[in-house]
Amino acid sequence: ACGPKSQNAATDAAPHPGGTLTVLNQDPQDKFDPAREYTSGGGNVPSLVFRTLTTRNRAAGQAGTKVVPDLATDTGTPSHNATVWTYHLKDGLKYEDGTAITTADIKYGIERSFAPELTGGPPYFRDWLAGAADYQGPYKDPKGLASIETPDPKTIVFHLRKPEGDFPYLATATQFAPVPKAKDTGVKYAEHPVSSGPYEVVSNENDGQHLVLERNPHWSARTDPQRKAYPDTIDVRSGLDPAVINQRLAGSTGPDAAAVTTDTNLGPSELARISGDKELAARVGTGHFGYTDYLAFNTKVKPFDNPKVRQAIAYAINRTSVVNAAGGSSLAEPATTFLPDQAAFGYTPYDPFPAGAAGDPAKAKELLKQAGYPDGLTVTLTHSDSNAAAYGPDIATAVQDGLKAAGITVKLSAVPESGYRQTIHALKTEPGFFLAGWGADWPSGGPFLAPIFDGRQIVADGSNFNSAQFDDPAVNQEIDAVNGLTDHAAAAKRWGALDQRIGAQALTVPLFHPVYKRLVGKDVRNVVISDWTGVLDISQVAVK
Amino acid sequence: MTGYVLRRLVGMAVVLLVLSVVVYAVFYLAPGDPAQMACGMRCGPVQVHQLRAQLGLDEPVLTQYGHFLIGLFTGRTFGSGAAALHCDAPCLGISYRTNEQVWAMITARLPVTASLALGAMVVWLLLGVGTGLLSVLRRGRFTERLLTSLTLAGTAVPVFIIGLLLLLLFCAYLQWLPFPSYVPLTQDPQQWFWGLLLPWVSLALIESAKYARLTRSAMLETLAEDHIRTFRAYGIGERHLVTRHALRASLTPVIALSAMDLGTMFGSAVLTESLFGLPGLGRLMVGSVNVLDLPVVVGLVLVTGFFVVAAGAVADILYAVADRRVVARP
Amino acid sequence: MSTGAPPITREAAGTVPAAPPRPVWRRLRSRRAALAGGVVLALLALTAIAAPWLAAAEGQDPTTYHDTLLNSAAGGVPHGAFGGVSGSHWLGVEPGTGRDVFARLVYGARISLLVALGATAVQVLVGVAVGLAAGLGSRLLDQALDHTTSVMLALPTLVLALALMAVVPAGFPRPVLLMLVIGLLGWGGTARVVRAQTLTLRELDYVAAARLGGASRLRIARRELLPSLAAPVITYAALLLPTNVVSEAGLSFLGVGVRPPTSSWGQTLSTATTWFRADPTYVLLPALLLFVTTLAFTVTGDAVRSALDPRAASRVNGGTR
Amino acid sequence: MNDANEPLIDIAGLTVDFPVADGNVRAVDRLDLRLDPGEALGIVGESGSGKSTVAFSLLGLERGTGARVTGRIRVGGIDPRTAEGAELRRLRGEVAAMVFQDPLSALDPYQAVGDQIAEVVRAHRALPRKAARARAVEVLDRVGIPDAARRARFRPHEFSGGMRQRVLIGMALACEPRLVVADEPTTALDVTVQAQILALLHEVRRETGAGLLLVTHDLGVAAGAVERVLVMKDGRAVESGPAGQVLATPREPYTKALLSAVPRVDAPREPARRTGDEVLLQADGLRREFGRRGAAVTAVDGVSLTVRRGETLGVVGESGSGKTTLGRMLVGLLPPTSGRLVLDGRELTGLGERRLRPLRRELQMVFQDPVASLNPRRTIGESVADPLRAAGRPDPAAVRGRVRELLERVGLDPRWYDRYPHELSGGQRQRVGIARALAPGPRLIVCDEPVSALDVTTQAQVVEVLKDVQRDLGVALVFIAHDLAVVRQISDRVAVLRAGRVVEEGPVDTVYDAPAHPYTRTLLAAAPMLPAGALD
Ligand SMILES: Nc1ncnc2c1ncn2[C@@H]1O[C@H](COP(=O)(O)OP(=O)(O)OP(=O)(O)O)[C@@H](O)[C@H]1O
Ligand SMILES: Nc1ncnc2c1ncn2[C@@H]1O[C@H](COP(=O)(O)OP(=O)(O)OP(=O)(O)O)[C@@H](O)[C@H]1O
Ligand SMILES: [Mg+2]
Ligand SMILES: [Mg+2]
Repeated sequence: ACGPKSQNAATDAAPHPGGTLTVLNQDPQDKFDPAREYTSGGGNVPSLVFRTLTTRNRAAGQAGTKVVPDLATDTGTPSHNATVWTYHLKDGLKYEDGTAITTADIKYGIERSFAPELTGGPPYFRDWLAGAADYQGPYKDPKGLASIETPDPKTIVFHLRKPEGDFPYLATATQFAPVPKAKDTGVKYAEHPVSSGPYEVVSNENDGQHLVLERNPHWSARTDPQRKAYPDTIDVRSGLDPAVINQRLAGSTGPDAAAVTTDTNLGPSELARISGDKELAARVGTGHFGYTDYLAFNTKVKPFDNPKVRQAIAYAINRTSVVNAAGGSSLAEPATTFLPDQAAFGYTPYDPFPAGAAGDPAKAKELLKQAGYPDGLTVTLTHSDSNAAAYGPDIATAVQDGLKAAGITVKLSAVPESGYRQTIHALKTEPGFFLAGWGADWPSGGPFLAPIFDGRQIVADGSNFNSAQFDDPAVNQEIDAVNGLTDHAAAAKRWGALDQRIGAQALTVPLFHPVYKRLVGKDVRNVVISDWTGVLDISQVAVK
Repeated sequence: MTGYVLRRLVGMAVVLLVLSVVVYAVFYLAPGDPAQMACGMRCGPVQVHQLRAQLGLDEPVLTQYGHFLIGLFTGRTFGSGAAALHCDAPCLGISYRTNEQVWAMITARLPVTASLALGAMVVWLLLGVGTGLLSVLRRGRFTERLLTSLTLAGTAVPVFIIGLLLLLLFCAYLQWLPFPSYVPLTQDPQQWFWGLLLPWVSLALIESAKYARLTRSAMLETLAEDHIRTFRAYGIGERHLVTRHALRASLTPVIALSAMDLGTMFGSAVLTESLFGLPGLGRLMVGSVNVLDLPVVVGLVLVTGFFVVAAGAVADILYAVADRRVVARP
Repeated sequence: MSTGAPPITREAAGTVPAAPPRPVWRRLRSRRAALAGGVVLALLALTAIAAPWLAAAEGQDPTTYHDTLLNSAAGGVPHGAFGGVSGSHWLGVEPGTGRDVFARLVYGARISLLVALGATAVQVLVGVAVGLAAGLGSRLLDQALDHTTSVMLALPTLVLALALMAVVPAGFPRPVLLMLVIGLLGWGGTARVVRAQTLTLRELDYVAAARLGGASRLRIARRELLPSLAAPVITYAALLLPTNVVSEAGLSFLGVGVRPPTSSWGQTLSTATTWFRADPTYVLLPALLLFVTTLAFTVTGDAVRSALDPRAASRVNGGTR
Repeated sequence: MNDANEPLIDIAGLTVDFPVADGNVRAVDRLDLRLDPGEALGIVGESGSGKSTVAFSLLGLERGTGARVTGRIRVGGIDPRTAEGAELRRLRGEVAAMVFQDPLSALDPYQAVGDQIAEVVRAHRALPRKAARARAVEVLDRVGIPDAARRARFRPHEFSGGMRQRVLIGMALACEPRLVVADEPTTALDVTVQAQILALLHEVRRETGAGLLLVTHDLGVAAGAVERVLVMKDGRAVESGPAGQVLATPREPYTKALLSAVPRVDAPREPARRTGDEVLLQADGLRREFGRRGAAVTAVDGVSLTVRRGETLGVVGESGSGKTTLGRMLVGLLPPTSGRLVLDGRELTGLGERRLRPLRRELQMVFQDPVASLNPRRTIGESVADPLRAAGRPDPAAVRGRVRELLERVGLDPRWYDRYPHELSGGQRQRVGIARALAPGPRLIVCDEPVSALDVTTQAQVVEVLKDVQRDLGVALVFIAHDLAVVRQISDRVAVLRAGRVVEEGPVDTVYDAPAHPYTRTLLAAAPMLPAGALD
């Protein structure tokens, strides 16, 4: 639904280097340690400091969902049925102190992410790398991981447990950034990580509350065609109220004219204003990140074990109310598929339970009757008590009111935000019917569908994302098969088909895909928003 | 006197101890696993287990609490080997989330909250005592009624409304003030001042009502006292009576209350810090509660509790000193 | 910060000399401000009680969504002026949901007033009990209770409230929980006032006389002290009430207020803040209500205080000139 | 500017009304008064007769209370009702200066006394700060403050009551007024100090030639200090004339009643009754300290006393001598620091509150302040009934009956059972206190200054009630007072207390007529006396 057309008029003016870019955020840029980041495609601010083996293509729209080489010469050479991946480093790569980057440093960086002191990274390393399941990190276990080989300082080889065609996508993660062992200060590394990218950390106050980046003199644009790095300084401020952030960006006075935000959507106040204000409208960038908010069923709990009940709810849902609660049609698009509506994920439009925008209460009632509830049904919907996430009370009450028309009485059960995700993602405490959401680690169907619908990923002791506890051997087999494909386009097609197949089972009710509307300061140029991250790419922004 | 101070200190220590026990207890009852929380949702059981051991969460609650108490005086070391984290005394533990020393986290944010609280106090004293004084000088007239209603208005509005309105008015529409931000005093006093002005005023508008009332009532009480009658009988003017004699008497309760409020402000400026995006103790507190970062929460409760209790002691001593000078009869 | 007891002001803590019970009403009635405050409070109470009928008169209920009344593309602001005011929605509809604002505000009055009153009741009950026990008990008991009170006053209320709300099972009725949390965390001030009063009162000759008459401690507390404590306690409670109304709003602002779809003023206010520019009516209405309510409580409380204090009459002018 | 022969105070038909909630209080009613320069006039009368109101209206101090003042007032030619600005300032301080009753509360507790006087000086004279201070030291020296230059820097609480009153008089003198108005300047002071202050006023008057208006309810004080007196009752002047004449040979019955009610130190008591020799209460070496170690005050320092059945033991002593402390220890309200207390052979010291409770009924107390000793929120009947109920008389009718009896016994209307204390006068309240003390049927009642808060006429009535009760019921009394005369009226034996010790003890007439201890002699000498032969 989005295209480069919707982008900033400021792109017309030619970008020039120099100046200070201010980033106004709500959340601090905390855990600024490559081992601890969990970002999609290497992140936004982190990718200014941490170069990785591969990276996302810094282009607008669909083109931005491609993976491209970064430190490596290519996106990786698979062998042995995609279980062994080999990379070679480019020439002339240097750290901020001028020393050369070696593959041993990349290996060390990945090993660090296993240390229990440095939590937070994605789970794929432990899952994919051979013999890594119980590895405790280089501090306790200095021998390191045997499944990562560095035959020479420019070559690195990864041995995987199973075929993984998406490995080049994983190689965009910050864990693939080189960390010189000699400079490793353990948990203190976040205060001043050694930069391999265009900027280095000048100051990092209070765990990312205020982060200042300045040019890294040893970075060379020659080895890095992706990052443009126009501004001289990047000043990241956080802890701001969303209303204040948008207010400051709209006002664009002083340093705010050269400011952007990476985590704050337009609020309703600004949305109402931009319809009448051309200047402001021209400063709004729209982005799509692969994300789906949905209603989850635990099929082990009555009455959700009954497919008819689930279907009735799917028919009854009023997506208009839900979309309004999520900020209106500008900030959310009604969803009927579990996969995000992007080709990279393998999006295949379908709607197994067509009910229109406002739901089909008649059809829902009929199904309920068939299911044995002619007089309606009372269910409990579990949600978080915080509206900060899309699984909060606003969405829950919208669902509640929508289902009322179909004779379904919804009781709400709020769980404190601090414990919500643990509650819904543990088999012991998982409720029957609740709000959930899933986002993409990279634009591919695999990390989107597998954790949710792969029967072998039902985790009894720990985080379980297969909430429906769905275990279909045929589906499991198909997941394995597609995971082994290294042809992304072919894989995408099969993911789309699989999504449609699973969707018919009404294991979830997709609600909406969020849309990112971000305001930028009036001096900001060259706004590039890829569909990988959905937000403007800081490495492309210019303020002059 | 030293005996009194000593007993007071022991009392404070006991209060703080109980406080830490209460917070520990509440958090152990709270649902949610801090280790899972710190590790992230995508952490597997193995990692969570490792982390639990690393953080000492696998020990019984009482043992954990004991370690905490000992660490407070001797410092502690978490984990072992190359990645061992040392936490110097006074060790309030290390954050589950960031592995930073809680003491360092708190001391890093303390200046923000201290700037906020102290500045707000100055403003509320000026506003409150000024308004109280004026309403006494103009008592019975329109000015008094106007001032009284205005101060009442102050108490009746939550800070997040007043702050927001001020923000809109002065930063967005009129653009007279920069959007609030914190710049350390040592770095740039001028920016420090302008950046905090709005938060100070918002807090002070709410607090000053109390002070205006207190000042007014204490002054009226004094004005009704016999010694004022004496000076009236000797032809001393009204303005002089109010500013020289009555104001003086209202200062002790005002300063004592200020001490108390200043103390509480350290733990309770959450809403203001959130609204204005000031990286102070309040925000740290809310953030840590949300992610079950127990050591940070306990540390914060102890530190803010310390300020409250200390402020209480200061207020008491102020009263005692004032009393000893004034009330004690030979 | 809005959570926390009002200060122990001298006015509240001072020994209010015992006044005969009857003339208080007369004195109250003769004050215009008190009268106005009382009328406003009565109206508010009436509104709260009559919420279902008022909403029915408008033809709305507080939970039904009206998607068609919203401009979805503009973030969900209501169509039309003043937040969608119309014949069928007297005060417009809520942005984002289209729920009727009038119905939500009148229903919200129930929760907000109930929570404030309940919390005040808890604060007063616990505070009086602790204060009396400390004031009358042995030195050891007094010290123990005094320290407990210090702990109460030292607790960062908001944070503990956050934590407590998280600990209590989801099934527990939320308004009651709010009452208890605000009440149980906020009795410190009352206890201090009562203790100070008790310490003064118990030195009075009539208490000594009661002891000589053979009265037990309990009887002295009940017969001799409680009646005299009523005045300062009522006065103090009148200061606590508006604070508690604001506390409810503050807790809602931090997301631990009553649970949706139940409405309370604090709830409305906390969601309203993000709409301040797009739909100012939506912010101003609850803010105004909260303001008027706290003002009415404060004014009435002030009037009660001075009506209970016979000296205040002559003190209005600060004595002779 | 004013004719020297013009009267200093010229009041004619002065009427002062206070509007109150239900009507109007006429505090002063068509009063005529004249005072010539250098003259001294005393206004006497019972409490509430309007004395202070007259004094206040001289300086326009009734402003702001809502009082309506009609009639003619001129003070040094200035009308205090209409004077404003400079004229009012001249009236207050320069023409007339006021000395108030309570010397502690009449001074700002936060400021050095020298500064306070200097402030007054600077309000009237364009003097630099330093000169004003010097003047303050000068007047302090003048009123007999030793080491005035240093003491000028002290705050009021660092002075004794008498010195504070001297400071106030000094303040009055600071601007050399032509008239000094003193409203009960000595009531808060001990007899010995009272005598000094009166002497000071006298001396000042002689030296400066200022006029004096002395307001007092103590006829003895008036007798010794002024040449003319004006007797007031209910706002009206009842009688006036030369002091000697009015007090020695009063014409009006009211004046006579006033005079006859005054207890006299020199009047021997009625022939002693026979009292048993049986010891009821025995106190041995009672000691009581207050405050913590280091800063402890010994209020009672080793007092041994015996009280026999049915007798009255008087205890006299100046303020702070430990009388109240001793009284409260005797009834077990205050545990002694050391010493023994034996009631009828039973040791009382060391008993806990619970063990003491049954014994309480034997020992009762009547308190000094009739306002504070009754719970304002309970009816007087309830207050008297309480001890009966506590003693286990559950039958409400019987309790009510007994309370009525008791009320009647002390001279109150039994139908007042349901009245509240504020509906009674001071004397009536004190009677309720006595009835309550009688309720449990005690054998000893300690009366702690039961009459010092009452005016002379009421005082006499209450003393009568106590005497009656003792005669009829045979209870023993410990009668505490600082007024030597009252004690003489009622006691069989008397103990003189000084700084917590008994300096002299013996049969009342012996002690009064032939005091053995020098302190007793000073006390007796300082007691103000009516002119000899008055009313005899
Ligand atoms: N401000 C006032 N408002 C109402 N009534 C008052 C006021 N001041 C005095 N009165 C009344 O005027 C009368 C005379 O009072 P005043 O103080 O002059 O008596 P007094 O002779 O000085 O008595 P005392 O010996 O007790 O001081 C009393 O009945 C008193 O109640
Ligand atoms: N509760 C107390 N705490 C400390 N000191 C006290 C206390 N009660 C009495 N005192 C001190 O003990 C001494 C004796 O006091 P007490 O009240 O017995 O004197 P008194 O003879 O009754 O005086 P008065 O005539 O003024 O009533 C005084 O110095 C007083 O300050
Ligand atoms: Mg008088
Ligand atoms: Mg006494």
